[in-house]
Amino acid sequence: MQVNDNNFQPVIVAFCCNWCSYAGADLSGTNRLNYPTNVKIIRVPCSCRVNPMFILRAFQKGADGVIICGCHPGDCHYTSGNYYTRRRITLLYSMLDFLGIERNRTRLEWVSAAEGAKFAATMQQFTEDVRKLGPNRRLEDLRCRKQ
Amino acid sequence: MNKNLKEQVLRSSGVNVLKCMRCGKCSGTCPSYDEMEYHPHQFVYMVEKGDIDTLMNSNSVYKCLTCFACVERCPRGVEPAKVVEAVRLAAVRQQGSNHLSPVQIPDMLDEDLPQQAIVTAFRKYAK
Amino acid sequence: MQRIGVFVCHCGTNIAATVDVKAVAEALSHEPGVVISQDYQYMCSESGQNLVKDAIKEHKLTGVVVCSCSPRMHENTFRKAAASVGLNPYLVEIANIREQCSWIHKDIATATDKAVILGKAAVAKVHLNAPLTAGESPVAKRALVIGGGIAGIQTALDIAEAGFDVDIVEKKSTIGGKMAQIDKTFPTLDCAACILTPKMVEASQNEHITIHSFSEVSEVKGFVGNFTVTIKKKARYVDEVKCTGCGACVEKCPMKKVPNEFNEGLDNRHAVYIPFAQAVPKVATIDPNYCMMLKNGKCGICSKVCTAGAIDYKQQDRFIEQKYGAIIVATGFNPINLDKYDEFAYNQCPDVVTSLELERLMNAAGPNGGTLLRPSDKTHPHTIVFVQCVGSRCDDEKGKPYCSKICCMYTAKHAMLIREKYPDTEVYVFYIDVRTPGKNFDEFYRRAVEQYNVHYIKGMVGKVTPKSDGKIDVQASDLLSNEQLHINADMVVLAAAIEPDKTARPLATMLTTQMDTNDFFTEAHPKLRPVESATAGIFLSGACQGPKDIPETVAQASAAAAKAIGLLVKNSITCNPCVAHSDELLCNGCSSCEKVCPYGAITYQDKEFRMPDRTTAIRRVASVNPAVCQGCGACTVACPSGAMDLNGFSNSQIMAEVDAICK
Amino acid sequence: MKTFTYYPGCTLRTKAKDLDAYARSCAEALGIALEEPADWQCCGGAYTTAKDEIATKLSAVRTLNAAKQAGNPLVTVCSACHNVIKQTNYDISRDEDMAQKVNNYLKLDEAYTGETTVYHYLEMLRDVVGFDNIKSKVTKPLKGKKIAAYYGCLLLRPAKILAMDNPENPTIMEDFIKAIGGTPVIYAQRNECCGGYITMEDKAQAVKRSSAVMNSAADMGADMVITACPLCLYNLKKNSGSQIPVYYFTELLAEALGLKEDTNE
Repeated sequence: MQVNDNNFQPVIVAFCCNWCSYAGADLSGTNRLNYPTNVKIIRVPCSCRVNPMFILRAFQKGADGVIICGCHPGDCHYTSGNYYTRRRITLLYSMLDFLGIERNRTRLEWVSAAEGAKFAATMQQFTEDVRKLGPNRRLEDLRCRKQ
Repeated sequence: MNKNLKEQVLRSSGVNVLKCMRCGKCSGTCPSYDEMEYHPHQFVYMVEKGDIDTLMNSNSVYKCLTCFACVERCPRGVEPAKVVEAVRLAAVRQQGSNHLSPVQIPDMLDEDLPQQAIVTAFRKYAK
Repeated sequence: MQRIGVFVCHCGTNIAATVDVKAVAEALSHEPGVVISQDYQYMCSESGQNLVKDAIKEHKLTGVVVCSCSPRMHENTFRKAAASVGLNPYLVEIANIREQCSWIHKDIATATDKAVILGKAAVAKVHLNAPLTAGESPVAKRALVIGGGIAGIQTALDIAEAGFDVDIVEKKSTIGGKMAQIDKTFPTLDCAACILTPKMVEASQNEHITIHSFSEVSEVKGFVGNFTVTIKKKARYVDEVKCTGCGACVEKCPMKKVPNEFNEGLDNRHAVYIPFAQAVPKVATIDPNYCMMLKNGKCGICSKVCTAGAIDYKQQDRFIEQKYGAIIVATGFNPINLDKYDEFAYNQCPDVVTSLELERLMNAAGPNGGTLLRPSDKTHPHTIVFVQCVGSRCDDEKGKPYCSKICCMYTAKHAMLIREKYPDTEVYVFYIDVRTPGKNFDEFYRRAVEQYNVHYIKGMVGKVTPKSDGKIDVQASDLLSNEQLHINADMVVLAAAIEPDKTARPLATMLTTQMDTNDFFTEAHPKLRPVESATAGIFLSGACQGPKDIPETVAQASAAAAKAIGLLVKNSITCNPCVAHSDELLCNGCSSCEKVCPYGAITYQDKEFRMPDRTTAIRRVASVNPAVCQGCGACTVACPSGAMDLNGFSNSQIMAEVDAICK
Repeated sequence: MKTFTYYPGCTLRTKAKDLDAYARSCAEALGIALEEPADWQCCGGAYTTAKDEIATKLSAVRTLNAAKQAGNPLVTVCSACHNVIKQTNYDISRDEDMAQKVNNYLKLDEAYTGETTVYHYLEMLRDVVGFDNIKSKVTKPLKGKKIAAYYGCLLLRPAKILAMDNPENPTIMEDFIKAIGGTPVIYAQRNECCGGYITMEDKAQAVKRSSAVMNSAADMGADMVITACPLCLYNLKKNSGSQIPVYYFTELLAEALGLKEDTNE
């Protein structure tokens, strides 16, 4: 695959919890804080709704990076959801290592509803980091391969 | 307004003059206030306006003691002393604009004057 | 076959300026199942909604995608519109192309591409949406007000007025809060106690109001309409019922050297105390940190002099549990600690005081009986300097980034009162800006200048230094005359920034409500829902939401009460239908979901199943109580067999969105 | 015995020899080994805050790197050297651009990026030796002496970087005075500038500043003033016109520890 660093536009999926991070993303919009168009947000009620399966699915379908954003520890709208997320993603990191996907393509960040600036900065940084990693080696479901 | 000079001062000082809320606490705390024609808050404001030449040509740039009282007490983290330093450097870096020359030194010496004073004065007044 | 309608909003130019809305509508019209794709200037307006409604009827739509602003803004609007023409509201999805697209991007081409992808994701999701019906859950007809200052008192009175029971939880031994400490109120200069204490009495006598003073909220469970709260009634070592508030114990208590917090530490109280004469409840409290009986068992005088037999050295903290339909937070504010502002010598010089301390010094019930004397030598001050914005409007680690809002007005009040009472006193006010928006506020400030000749100086004090002769040197800049001043003052008054009470942060965690970076509670919408938190059933009253003066606090307190009453009058409320559900055929009874559920919404039951061979078998399966489930989805990920799924955010829906974005 | 790399600085070699001599003899008595790097250069006397000044920052980095190579923390006595070196160390550890430029100049075997811990002699006394420990070793306490500590500007500011004490209400020198048996005098101007190098440019201003400091100390009844900076000492003695004696803090420490005569021999 030809990699051109300057023109490579990574596909980035962001899962944002409804109460903090999605509101934080809205706030960065309200404040007109720019971040790259590469980031597309999927709203989930809580970061703990993000099944590691969704992340693998994204990598399978061509995502170059996946970022999960939730409330800060202790501030979860559902009291403890983000703690589950933290443990699950930590385990997922090892699995991604095992699969040969750079763990830097997955990130977990805490963004509160008040942190519009942090949201934009995080997305900018993450996009830049993924851009540096180059296109992801696409996971493929061999069952779907046409003979 | 001298745009290039302004940019140079901003870059060299690393200060964001737009953070100033014009409270004047820097000037309220400055020990050199009475010796200065332009006071710390005016340095910040005039750099924002781009009026750098006036400051460079004023003796005020040599009156700052770099005691950092304004930096410490500024409620907005503006660091006026760094602005003064950048303007002073812009002044002394001009050709032939050294404010202090080695030939003046012997007259200034007394038996107790520490070397430190001479070294520091050269740092501040000459390039 | 799905019949989906797509509606792309221009939002005036908010979206249309950076996203080619026509191109988005055109691109989405080719998506599978889409039968109509339109754009319109303001989709949320009545005519915009009619456009959606008519399309639903005309095209017999089975799903609707609105590409517009954040779903946090108008999801409900479009769901209601759909419901009004018979489409299940949960068949509507929003693609957020304003906050998360047009407002943050500049390039039209890439922003349009992104808007199309977001639209495609929403279309892919809506294909899998199922009609949902919301259940109902009962509302407990009782409200809890946390904090007993003027905000809490006003909210409680208003709710009680509507006929509902209200409990006030106050951490101090009396209600009244900061207002009880204040001498006079601006801009009318009427006495704070004269207008507050009748309200305190009214609250204590109202049959619907229960006051838990010297108490704290220690646990909150449940959800809107159905909160279960544990209140800790701290041991005050006095039986509240028996105590008559006669004060005999206070008079005889030998431990007299306890800093009096009601007077901001400017004088002392006894180890057993009633904070002030009009305290409600008027009940004594023993301070265990100073009481010699509690510390080493030597004394017991109060118990001997109490004719009511109310003293109880063995009293323990008690916990009571109560159900509430609504909770109103009214935790208030405090002035910030000035330890980081030693250039103003607050910690070095007793004659440098905060404005709240000055209130006590000038208060008739204060340490000097209302005569303004210097704390150091009890002499009359003849020159007083006020410093504004101490810790407010700061952009450093020491202070607060916001304007504390009340200081300009109370300083004008203080200056005026001093000049009125002591015309021989010179008063200087150093200000950065004088901010006096409010009814009769600027007129009030002008009176301080024009009628009372208070010296307002634009500039800031740089350094305050106590001198050996007891005077205080105030070094400051005068920006208008361009000079540095030295004022030889007798007293300096610092307008310290105000911050939310320290109990607010742990409380927000208990209530699962949001706070901003300054620990003020965040309202559900900054303009349109100012007294509700984003968590249903939790309302905000007073300065816990942001700096406020008394009139504003009272207005907000009543507004919060109105919102709470609106909830309490309902017999039941509609639940969120986006809850978890378990596929019993897939469930293997492992209990993983039960363990992660923060609400205890999942229970296991033995159920009889018909097997393919027509025999029956008993299997242990999970079931979700939809009235208790809050829809976080933790269980869906924990479930190893894929039996657990979440309505509205199902596995297949989210995967469809992922696919659409990654395509 | 704990070892520190010791940077005396230019003035301690010439006009402030006693500041240096007392510092060395006291350290020895307190169980601290001071190792002077083989060849050091003057720190420049003042830290240039400008981001586009690199050459003026190099000598401080050389000193810091010498300490890094020796594996020791770095200690200085002179307030000015301390201020320059600590600010340089702070900036090089945070400003990548500066670190890169400085290292491009110096071409060290291994890039220097702020690894060394920098102490002022007073900080070393407080945090490593301990004031209680000093108190126990004092043989000639300065009983009844009302001593005014003069911090000036260089020891405390910028507080975020020097991180030595509360810049508006410091206690380190007062605690030191208590440890050697004296009575500290708190006065307004103790953390305001003495005029510093302005004595070269505008004598009148230096006179005004240093008089303000000494008058403020006198107002609070000081018998003597102590400082850690040769230039402060010069201004306070020469320019203030005050009769109150000014000493280096190390001199009083040596006196209290009973080392003064030995040092002078």
